[in-house]
Amino acid sequence: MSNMVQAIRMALHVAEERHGVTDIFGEDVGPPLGGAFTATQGLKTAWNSPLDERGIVGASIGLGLAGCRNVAEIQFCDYAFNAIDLLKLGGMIHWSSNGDWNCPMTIMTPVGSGIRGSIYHSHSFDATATHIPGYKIAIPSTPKDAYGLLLSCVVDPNPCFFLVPKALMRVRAQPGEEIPGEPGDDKALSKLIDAPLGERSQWKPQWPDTPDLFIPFGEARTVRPGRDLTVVSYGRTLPLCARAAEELSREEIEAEVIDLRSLHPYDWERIAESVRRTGRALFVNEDTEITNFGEHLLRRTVEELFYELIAPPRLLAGAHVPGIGLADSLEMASVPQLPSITEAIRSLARIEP
Amino acid sequence: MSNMVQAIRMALHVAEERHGVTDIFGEDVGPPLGGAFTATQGLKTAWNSPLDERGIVGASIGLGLAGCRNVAEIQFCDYAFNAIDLLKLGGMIHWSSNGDWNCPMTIMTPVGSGIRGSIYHSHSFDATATHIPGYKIAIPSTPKDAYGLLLSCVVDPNPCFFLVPKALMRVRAQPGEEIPGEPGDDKALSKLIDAPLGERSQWKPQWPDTPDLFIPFGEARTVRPGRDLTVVSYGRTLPLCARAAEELSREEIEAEVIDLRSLHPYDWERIAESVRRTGRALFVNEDTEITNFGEHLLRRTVEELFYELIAPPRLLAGAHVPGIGLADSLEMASVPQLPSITEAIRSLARIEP
Amino acid sequence: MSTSLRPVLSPPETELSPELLRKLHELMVKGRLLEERLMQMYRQGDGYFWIGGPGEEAFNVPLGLLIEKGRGPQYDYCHFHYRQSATLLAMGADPIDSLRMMKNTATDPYTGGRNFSGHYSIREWNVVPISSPIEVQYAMAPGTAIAQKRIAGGRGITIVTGGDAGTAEGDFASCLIWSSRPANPLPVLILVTNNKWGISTHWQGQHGEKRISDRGKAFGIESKTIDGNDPEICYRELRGAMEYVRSERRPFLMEAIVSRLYGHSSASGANRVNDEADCLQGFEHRLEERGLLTRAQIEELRARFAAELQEAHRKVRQEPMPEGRTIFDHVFSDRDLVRERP
Amino acid sequence: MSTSLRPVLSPPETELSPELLRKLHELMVKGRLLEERLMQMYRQGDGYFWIGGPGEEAFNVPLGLLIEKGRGPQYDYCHFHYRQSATLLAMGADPIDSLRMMKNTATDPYTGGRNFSGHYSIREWNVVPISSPIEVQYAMAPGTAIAQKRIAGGRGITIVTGGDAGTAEGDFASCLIWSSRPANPLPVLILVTNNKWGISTHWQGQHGEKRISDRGKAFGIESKTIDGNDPEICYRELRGAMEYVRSERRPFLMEAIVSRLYGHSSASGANRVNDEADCLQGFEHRLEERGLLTRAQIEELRARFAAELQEAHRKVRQEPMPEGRTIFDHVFSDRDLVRERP
Ligand SMILES: Cc1ncc(C[n+]2csc(CCOP(=O)(O)OP(=O)(O)O)c2C)c(N)n1
Ligand SMILES: Cc1ncc(C[n+]2csc(CCOP(=O)(O)OP(=O)(O)O)c2C)c(N)n1
Ligand SMILES: [Mg+2]
Ligand SMILES: [Mg+2]
Repeated sequence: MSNMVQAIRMALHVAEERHGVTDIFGEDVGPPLGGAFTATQGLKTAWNSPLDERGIVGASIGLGLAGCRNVAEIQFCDYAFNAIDLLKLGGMIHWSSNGDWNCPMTIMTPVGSGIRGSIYHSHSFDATATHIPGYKIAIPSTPKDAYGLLLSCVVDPNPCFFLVPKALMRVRAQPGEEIPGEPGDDKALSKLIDAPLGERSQWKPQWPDTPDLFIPFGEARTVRPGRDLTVVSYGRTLPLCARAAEELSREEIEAEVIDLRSLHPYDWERIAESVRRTGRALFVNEDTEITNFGEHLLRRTVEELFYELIAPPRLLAGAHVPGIGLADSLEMASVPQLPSITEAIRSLARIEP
Repeated sequence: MSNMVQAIRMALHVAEERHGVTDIFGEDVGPPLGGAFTATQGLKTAWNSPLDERGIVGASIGLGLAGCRNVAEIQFCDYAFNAIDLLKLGGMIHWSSNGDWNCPMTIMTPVGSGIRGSIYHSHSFDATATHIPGYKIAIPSTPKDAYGLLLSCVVDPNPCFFLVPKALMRVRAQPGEEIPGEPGDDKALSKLIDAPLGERSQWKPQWPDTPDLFIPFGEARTVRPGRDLTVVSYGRTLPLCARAAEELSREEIEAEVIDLRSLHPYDWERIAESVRRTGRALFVNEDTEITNFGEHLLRRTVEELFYELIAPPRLLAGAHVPGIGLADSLEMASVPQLPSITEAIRSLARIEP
Repeated sequence: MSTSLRPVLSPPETELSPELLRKLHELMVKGRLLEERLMQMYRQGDGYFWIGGPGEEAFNVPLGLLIEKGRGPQYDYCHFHYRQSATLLAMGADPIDSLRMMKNTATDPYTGGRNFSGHYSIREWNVVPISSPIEVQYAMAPGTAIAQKRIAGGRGITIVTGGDAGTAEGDFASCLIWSSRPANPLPVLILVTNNKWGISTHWQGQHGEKRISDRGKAFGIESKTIDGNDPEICYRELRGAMEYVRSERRPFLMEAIVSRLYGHSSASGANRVNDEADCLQGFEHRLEERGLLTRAQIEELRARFAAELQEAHRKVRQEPMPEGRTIFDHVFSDRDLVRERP
Repeated sequence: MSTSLRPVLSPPETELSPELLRKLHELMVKGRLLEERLMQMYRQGDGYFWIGGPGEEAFNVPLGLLIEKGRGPQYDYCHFHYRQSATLLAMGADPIDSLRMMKNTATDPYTGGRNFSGHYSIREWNVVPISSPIEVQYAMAPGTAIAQKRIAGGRGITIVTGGDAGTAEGDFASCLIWSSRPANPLPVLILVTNNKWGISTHWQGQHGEKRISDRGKAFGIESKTIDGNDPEICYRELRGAMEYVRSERRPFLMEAIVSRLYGHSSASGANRVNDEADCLQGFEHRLEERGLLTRAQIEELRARFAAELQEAHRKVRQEPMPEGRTIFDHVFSDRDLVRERP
């Protein structure tokens, strides 16, 4: 069964074979490396760009304007912050031309903590991305979702952000969550599509025959049903929320866990339906906590569901500090971890109205 | 009595004369123009930079590292988005060096709508600025506040954002709100410190003797007391909130209006005290509404004051669209205006618990 | 036209035909009068902001005539800046549409009243939306050129324009770098109109380089500085450079020295300056001397265009303005996710 | 040393003294062994990530010896990148502190365990915090140089370093532009260590320029490419260029061709490569040939340093790690506004 990086690679293969993707590019995206995380190994349209994020985003827009579906990688989202203006520009091409032009492009970038990436290589991008109008934004937490969301990005006529939680890149799919057509055996899959170490100039991947699978934007996934409170998360923190909920069911706290998957559009119906039932809402992400996308979700919850809330909704997010420090203790203290998530769910569930 | 641009100019004069500011720079900041909005006319340390915002922010950080207090202008905040990474870097110098280095610098930039600035020249910057750790952030709504907040920025040992609402630049101080030492007569002041039109290479300003006045960060100003609800705003929308409150007092709605003035740190005490009294809170700003700083304020209100709220707190902000269109009708529909603010206050006040 | 594999740096000195010269002149006049009308609209309150290219017609008109216009990578992509109404006219745009953009009417075909004067956008002709941030077009241009490069036998090229001061932005360097990559040199015609000013800031104190075109040399990019006030030179040089880019599929950097006749924009008053050469006056003198046009013919031309523009202005005044609720239109090109609330 | 107003492009060919050559060698050995120890720490789990400069010692050591170190604009400002532990050693840094940074202990004097190996920061010596984003140091360097330029009679200069691939970022161009403004040319020594790689991407397909140093020419910046594998050349050339920048108060661009002996970083395995020249081996051969050092002396030196580093490693292993709650320290330099909640 694939991990997320392999799922992305298979999706990109399908994208260039069947959906007209002409360029998959960025720093170290092409041979020999095939991406800092190997997500672009063996792809026929992958190439190495200059070390210039502004050039990468600019070229991605230009390709989109020329009608070329393309996937541009920013090696780490930490390095996208010199190109926010260009990203904004990409998001306004359709609107500023009053509907005349459009710009298909997918900006793919690894996000978040979890690999001891230190001050850089640990940034989140969800607050920034959701504040830029004109983008559809996907962030998977399983290999299959990565596969299906990335295919939805590449065929979309609009600019898309495809955010990849670094911490989940090597995590394998759960049984029942495989991509149709992929070999069940990890080793077998690896043999087919992972480039060998060292010399690999003659290597060619053998792609399993995986189908088109489009996970629509704006459709969340309820990872775990529950009656007591609603936990909305995505990316690295999502599996932690699920585990916390699992553990707390021993304390007779039944938390419903929703994986948002798509941050714009997002599945408000599902959140609202759940919060109406539970009366309690916890939003969890790891971006810094001031002007955070979870605050948007919380605001909307309050504006629309105020009278159905039986406890104050809460946000659990990253500390508002300039970076994530390298030492383990520093990273742990900076962004939500299993204990802090568990405690947040527990305390919210126990508030007496 | 000065308008905001003049107040800024006087503050910068005091800053270079008495507080060691060595460089006031940016595009068209020096002679002959003295700034796109004339805010830097006649200043002895003002100079024109290349047309390069990354260079401007970089030089500002470099000067700060060398211990030179400096004010770097980004001509419009719309053009700061290619330098978010450098701004973030400035905000982490003290932290990443574990307290060894510090970096005094003030990034001054005009923000917001109100001059028919079209897609660019209308951007807000409060959501972006508040999401960057390590900065103190000021945004005045009166000339005197501009004067006192800017002086606080320049003497601060940390990086500061000084955001100038374009729509308020030409608005004159209210009586009682003058800067000590400035001539009461507008014409007299203009003669002293406004550069003449046309040839001006020989012109020298005559600065009135204005004092040090430091408005502390984190100290909001209650513009209007009220018992029925709390309106928290800043920048262009603040005077509109005050006017709306004025008008609504005829309908026996007494809104308390708080001018935040400083977005980081911000005056939580004052907000909390007020909301505890009124039980209703409206946050108004004109940045786009998804992942907006007002959502942070609202979230904190809900987390800390939930049981004291008698109606759902609300945010009134800009529409989540890619830009502000040029036509009057488009600008009006994009960001809060007097009618929409009035209506928001009225409807919030009238909600029956 | 040369099809040799060697760079055509000095295009053949063939005289331009009288018809072409008259056409250049006519379009230059039209371009100038259009800008004058737009400035007048600003002064009369029919628009909030004017910016444009009076003084650049000698460069902009030949450019427009030489562009292979059409939709898609077989044709030229245009990444323009905000001083090119004359290029658009030369390409065949209807001047009334520029008035509509100036007055931000709902009928503005370029932006629907959303963007400033001079900010054209025409998908049918590969004119990508002009946007206000200086120099971003230089970052995007390599993208359309990559698409063009891979068309076998294609002759479409990417054309990018901008001012002198803007070359200080890193995006100008990015354009040079991306266009000259040995792995994939790109068919980009990189143009800079050097009017010696960025708003109020003079070239002098800011530019260590003697010629902006020198910056191409380190990258092995064919580079040249030309007199942008002479339409004959501009036509020949642009034709040569374009032919090089079309056939060699490699970049060319051209700097044209031009004039800024009405200052930066309406923000600086849009007043006529006296100390800069006027390309139109100079060209008219020459045409008169050569007996290609008489003063009377010139005056007649002017009067006709002026009347047409006046009439167009009258017409545009009656046209509807956009409605506020339309701000939610066209955020996405498939469904209006914003209006539906996500 | 020359104080003429003419650029000192070819510094006097005086032989470096035997003492200096031995010192260069000693520091190069020390630098190499330090990097080897850091890689070993990584392999043993005493650190999450290694990046450094084995292969660049011939350039980095002379640089460190020539820097005028101190605090404030009278001294040199150092805007370094992440391959310069040998420069820091040559400046006088204690190697154990590099081990502390590698292991992110609370005792790491540079970042308190917050940043990666190789990311030095020393205010006492004007070493500004090294940060991971490529090339931003080139945008900041002009700022410190502006401060230095205005000190009457000052000889402090700004030194900025970075790699070859990174010059594709606009910030490199910004540095050239800001340093060569006619209104205020700046005393910046702009250095590029060209190891022909950016991670896995080879120079070849990406760089249209033959020499990176050619990019300075358009701006009238004195520019040169040198063999960065020869410490004698590096010492002389750096001394000459520095003297030029110190006395002329103008920029100098120098590119040094260097080797990358252990790949990009621990992320690419940090394995020794065989196809690149090793500056240390080459230098040792020469010193032996000239009779300045014997193999035995070299071995003794190595053994001594290796033992010292092993001992330091043992010591660092016992040192405390930072506590989680310290993340809130030093957000602001006056009050801790974040912890107090704003
Ligand atoms: C990124 C950016 N920064 C600043 C501005 C404000 N601005 C508009 S035009 C201009 C000067 C442009 O000068 P130049 O590039 O020489 O072009 P010109 O207007 O002279 O044709 C400036 C600074 C902008 N539009 N975009
Ligand atoms: C802005 C930015 N983009 C991408 C990266 C990821 N990255 C780290 S090192 C590197 C290659 C740098 O190559 P070069 O500039 O030649 O320096 P070298 O490592 O070879 O010394 C890249 C792409 C980064 N650190 N910063
Ligand atoms: Mg110009
Ligand atoms: Mg390199």
